[in-house]
Amino acid sequence: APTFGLAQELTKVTFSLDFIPLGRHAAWYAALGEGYFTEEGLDVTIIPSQGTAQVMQAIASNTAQLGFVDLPGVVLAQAAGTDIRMVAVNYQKAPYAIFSLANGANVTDTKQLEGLTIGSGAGSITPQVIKGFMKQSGLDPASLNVSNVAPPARASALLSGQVPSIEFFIMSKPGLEKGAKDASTSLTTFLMADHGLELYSNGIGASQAFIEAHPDVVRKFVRAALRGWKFTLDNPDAAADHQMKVVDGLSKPAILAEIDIVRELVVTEDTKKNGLGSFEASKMEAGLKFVTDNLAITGTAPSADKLYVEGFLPDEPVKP
Amino acid sequence: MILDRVFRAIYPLIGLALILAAWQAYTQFFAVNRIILPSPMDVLVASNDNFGLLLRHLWPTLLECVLGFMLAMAIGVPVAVAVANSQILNLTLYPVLIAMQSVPKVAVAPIILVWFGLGIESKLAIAFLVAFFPVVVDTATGLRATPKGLLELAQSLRASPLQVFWKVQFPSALPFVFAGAKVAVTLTVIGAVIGEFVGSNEGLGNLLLTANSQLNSPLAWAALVWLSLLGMGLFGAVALAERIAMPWAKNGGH
Amino acid sequence: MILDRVFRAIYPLIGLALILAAWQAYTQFFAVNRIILPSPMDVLVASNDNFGLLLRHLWPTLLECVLGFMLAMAIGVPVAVAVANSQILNLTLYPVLIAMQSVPKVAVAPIILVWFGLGIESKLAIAFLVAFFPVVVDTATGLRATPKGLLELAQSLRASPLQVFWKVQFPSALPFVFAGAKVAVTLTVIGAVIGEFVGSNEGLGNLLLTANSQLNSPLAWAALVWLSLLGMGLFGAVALAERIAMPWAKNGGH
Amino acid sequence: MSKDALSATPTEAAGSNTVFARFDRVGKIFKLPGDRQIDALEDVSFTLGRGKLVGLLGPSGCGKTTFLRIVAGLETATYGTVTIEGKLVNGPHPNFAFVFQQANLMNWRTVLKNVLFPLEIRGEVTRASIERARDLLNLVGLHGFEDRYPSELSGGMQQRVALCRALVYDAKLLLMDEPFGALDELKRMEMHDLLLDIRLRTGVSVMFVTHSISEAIYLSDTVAVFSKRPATIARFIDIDFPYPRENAMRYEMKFTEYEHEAGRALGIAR
Amino acid sequence: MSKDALSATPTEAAGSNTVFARFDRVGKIFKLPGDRQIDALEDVSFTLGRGKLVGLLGPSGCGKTTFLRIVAGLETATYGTVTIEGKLVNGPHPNFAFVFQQANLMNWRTVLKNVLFPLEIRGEVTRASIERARDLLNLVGLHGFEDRYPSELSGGMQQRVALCRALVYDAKLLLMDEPFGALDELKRMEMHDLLLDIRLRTGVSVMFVTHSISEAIYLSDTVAVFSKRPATIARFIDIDFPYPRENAMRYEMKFTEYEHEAGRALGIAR
Ligand SMILES: Nc1ncnc2c1ncn2[C@@H]1O[C@H](COP(=O)(O)OP(=O)(O)OP(=O)(O)O)[C@@H](O)[C@H]1O
Ligand SMILES: Nc1ncnc2c1ncn2[C@@H]1O[C@H](COP(=O)(O)OP(=O)(O)OP(=O)(O)O)[C@@H](O)[C@H]1O
Ligand SMILES: [Mg+2]
Ligand SMILES: [Mg+2]
Repeated sequence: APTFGLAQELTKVTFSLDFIPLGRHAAWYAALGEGYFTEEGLDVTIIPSQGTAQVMQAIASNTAQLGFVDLPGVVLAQAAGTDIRMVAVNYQKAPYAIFSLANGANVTDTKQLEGLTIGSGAGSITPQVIKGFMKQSGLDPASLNVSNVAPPARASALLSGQVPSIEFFIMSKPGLEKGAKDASTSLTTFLMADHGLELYSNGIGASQAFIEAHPDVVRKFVRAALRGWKFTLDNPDAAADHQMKVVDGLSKPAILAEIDIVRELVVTEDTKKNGLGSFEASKMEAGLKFVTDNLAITGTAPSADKLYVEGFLPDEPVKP
Repeated sequence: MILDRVFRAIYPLIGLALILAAWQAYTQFFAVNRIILPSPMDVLVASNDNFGLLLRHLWPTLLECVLGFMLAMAIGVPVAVAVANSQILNLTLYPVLIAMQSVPKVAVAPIILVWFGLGIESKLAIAFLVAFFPVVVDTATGLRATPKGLLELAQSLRASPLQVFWKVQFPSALPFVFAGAKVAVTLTVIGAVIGEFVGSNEGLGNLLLTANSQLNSPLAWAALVWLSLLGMGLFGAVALAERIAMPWAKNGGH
Repeated sequence: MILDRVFRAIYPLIGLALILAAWQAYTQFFAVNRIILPSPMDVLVASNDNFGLLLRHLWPTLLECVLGFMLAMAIGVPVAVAVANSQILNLTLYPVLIAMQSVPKVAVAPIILVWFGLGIESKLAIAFLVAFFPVVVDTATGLRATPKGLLELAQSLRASPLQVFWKVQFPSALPFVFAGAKVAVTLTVIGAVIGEFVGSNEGLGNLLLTANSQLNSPLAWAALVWLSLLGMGLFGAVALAERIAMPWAKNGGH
Repeated sequence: MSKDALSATPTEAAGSNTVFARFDRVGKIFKLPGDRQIDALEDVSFTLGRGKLVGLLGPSGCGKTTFLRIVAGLETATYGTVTIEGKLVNGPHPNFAFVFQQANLMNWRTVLKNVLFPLEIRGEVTRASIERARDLLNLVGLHGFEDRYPSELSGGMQQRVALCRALVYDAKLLLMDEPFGALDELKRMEMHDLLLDIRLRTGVSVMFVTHSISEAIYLSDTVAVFSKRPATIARFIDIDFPYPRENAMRYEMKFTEYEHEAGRALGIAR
Repeated sequence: MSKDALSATPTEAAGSNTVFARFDRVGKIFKLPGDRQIDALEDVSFTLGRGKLVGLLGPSGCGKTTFLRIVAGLETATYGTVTIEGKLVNGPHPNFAFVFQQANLMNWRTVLKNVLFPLEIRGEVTRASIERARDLLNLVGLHGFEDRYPSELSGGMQQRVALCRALVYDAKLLLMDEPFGALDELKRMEMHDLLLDIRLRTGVSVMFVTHSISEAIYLSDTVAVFSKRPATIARFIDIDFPYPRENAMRYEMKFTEYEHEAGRALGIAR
């Protein structure tokens, strides 16, 4: 039974997002705002970050005990000597998308990736994912020209014609669409997951040491978080309100648009069956193989069973 | 004197008006996409619509800037004294200082977060790191430029090193110190923003990042404009302090 | 004199050795995780293993720094002259300059990319923007500090404004100019890195980002160390230029 | 000794065949913060004949430097006018040289380069002019110091460099503010003869400030004695010795009489 | 006039009942770049009696300032020793005051604050000492300029401020480098009497450099004439006039004789 304990009885936990809080993160704030964490006896602080590397560093340094980590990141982090593992997978589909303009490169087909120039970040692993995806699809990855364009400059680079295509998480779609409309053209979105890329992306992760020391905390966190996700999918409007209460500078339409997109990544046949956050060992293994095949890894890649720990999902699956 | 004051207010406005006009003309004639560069009008509207929001986020950034600046002065000036008065410390410390200066702060942010946490301390640390070097270099240069005769006067009176510093070197170096302070204070704005990028929940830098990520350019540029205005305000405050601190330098100005 | 030269080489090494020792001790005693802060040993190994890579990426960054610095001096000094000699320009231009200075460069990257493209120009633009302000502020302060008597001497000889500048104001302002140049040259390193972050395919900043994204901290820190060394080298070059340019200032030094 | 007693004919006192410069009721008031002011000069009027040498004596702080600076166009008079060669002065005159009260050397230039500075500005650096600069340095006793920096010189040596800098080019008007103040008597006398020699050769008109009564008398056609601040001219003394002047003249009775006259004008009772 | 001719008894020349300072074969060589050097001082030896007043004369650039700076501990002698009150000098002496050849004022301090500077350093600013500073400024004729900045003063006024700064505290040794060089004769005489008065009241020992022979004679117990560079002492002249001295003394025959003697030592033929 949920206990509404006094503040001092709550266990303090810090959770690091993969980026600054945006609409895609509404679920975490919904869990917070609906009191799911408190019900579990947790006092959760959500902190922002600037991408995978920083989440891993936050967890490794115990600045955060839990984090929103992605599978490729976990592989790299373990190769770099940490013991960070996933306990739940939220983004069942990888959010990596390629955007182009309808009157420009207009990338709608995998084949078009050959010879394409793409604005991407030297600071992200996405270009390597795209190349792996091309290899998987029987294309020559070397033919992709990657230009390093920082995220804030990427939309401009596309709209001003500096580069014919850019990559972003799919959640950027609404904003880009608006920009394209201003430029009197329309946006073409190419989500690799829709064209055969099988790769788990973000989920809840923690260090093995923490998992071993506080298995109950992890379990409670996962349970509350998944309830937050369900709440958000069911009541996007209320979830957005929860987030806006805590995070400044977000517009409600933008949050709602992102929630709609995230839904595509989160609600799949698998999760409909096994519940939100669930994952399969075989897909983990496939993901590991994809990463080791395509991403430059320094150090030794871990074995697949080291990437995750089972048994932290709620006994009763939280189905969307 | 009154006319002088009017001019002091009018000319900067002319300068700003010129930027605005150029900006408006550019966005208009080249029909620049709003995501790339919104027009000043868009920005003004966004600034007006989000006035409360911007004001709320101005405060933490201002605080970071001011405290970071004070930290940079409080530590930079003594370091400059050490470096200016001892050739050994000069040679030994400078590489350390340059290393601190020329390392991109964004890249060392993680370790700063580990050390200082997500609170204001980490932002102060970064603002300090960014602003520190000009203070040291300019102040040290100024201290070394102290007229030899005045040093000898103090020496002949057997002034203590502290007296030499406070009563001779420092006042004599004031123009240099203020030059360093002016550069430093505008740099703290950048430092605070970098600090906010790296990890924070508030501040104009944070707002900028959020707006940017939502491709809400007008709001992002509104934040940028506010940051510029913050920089100008801080610079103006230092310039004012200079005029007050150096009444003998009549044609003070910036 | 020879001993002096030896000291000039030894003390900086002591300084560097001190950083390294502290760093090594910290990583060792606190058992810091490698992805947060690798030990100097790790970094040395990474630096050695990737020597060719680092060297290859050093070159474009060096070029960006040097050209950006030259640009900052070439434009900054004339602007300083304008600002120092005309109260009107001073009041009108400063807000523009401060706006340019206190805006985070990363945030205006989009428009810079639109204007200057993905080539070296955009990196130069950013390196220039970052380095420009200290040159202006310090040089202008120095020009204003020209002894009045010397200006009157030039005036009594009816020297042209250009002569007054080159033969009186500029040499007299040299200590200030060099102070500004020293700050500027280390800032160009940051500017170049920001430029490379914003858009590029090469350079130490680019390598740093790549290594970071792969959580290859030792390589990332190797790039950072190289950037620091680059900063030191550039600073040293400016300090050397100062010693050569100002033979009358015997106790030159940094 | 009141200025009224003199004001009848001051403009003719320094008379000469042709007028080089005319000073008409020149006055200067320095404004200070808070409505205070310093009256430095009041109604200074006289004429300087072409090629004449006028020595200015006066109490410290009375306004001599200020007057010289106004004549040079480095300072503007609060009222009154300065006319040089018929033209109103409102800025530096094309052909004059100024020796400042402080040596005012550029510490980044060597001694020779400091002396060459005016020639550089005027675009007159030639092998001959460099030779002339070296000669001048020799004449003032600075042989061997051509390549030293000012900070390596004694006070008097710096003053001599400043003197050379003013003499290195052909000015029509030489304004000198205590040019020999830091020199020993022997060197001073050498400088006197050097100056008179140059005047003789070039016909330059000279105004110089000094605190040495005998120096003023030895050198000048006319000695102008300033009153206390606000300075105005208390007395003109025409020195009736022929040029070239001889050192022996210093021991003549007439010389001593002039000394007494100037001394009395300065308020020194003997 | 050769230094050998003098070296027999120079240490006794400035004799006094008790010795205040002793200079023993003091020499200074300035090293220049490229193995060149300037020999500024050579074997300067004499003693300064307590409470005595020694005037130093010598050609410009000979090494007078250098000598004074060595005595002050601002410069180190290349060889030889300076002993003050029995202690070897190797740094500034606790109780002396130095008047520099340049006024050397702090442009960021007002006149009064400049004068108070030594008191601030010594922690002796009291209502009484401020009063004393004001009195001194009045005595040198700077009443009303207490709150002005140095840049608003004439050259001679600045020099007087520097003088006040040295006189404002009780030093045992007063070293002055051409302290009255920029003053008119009247003010100079007033300063002479001021100095002698202060000496009489405080018993301070004084060494001062001047280019005015009559000033040296009027003020000093002993006049030391330096030779050309490398400077050594060419002649000591004990001035056999009683204190307090009167202006009338300047017209006595004996005074003129001293003048001639000093002039001859300086190489001035009359
Ligand atoms: N810039 C200034 N501001 C205010 N007052 C000034 C300024 N320059 C000079 N004065 C005042 O004007 C008066 C005359 O000064 P000036 O320098 O002309 O004197 P001087 O006759 O040359 O004296 P000295 O023989 O001491 O050099 C002085 O009382 C001085 O304080
Ligand atoms: N820092 C220095 N470096 C090199 N030479 C110097 C230095 N200071 C003084 N000299 C030289 O030492 C000699 C003596 O200088 P000093 O200043 O003692 O002369 P002085 O007798 O005071 O002359 P003056 O009457 O002109 O002031 C000069 O030839 C000068 O060039
Ligand atoms: Mg004067
Ligand atoms: Mg001297």
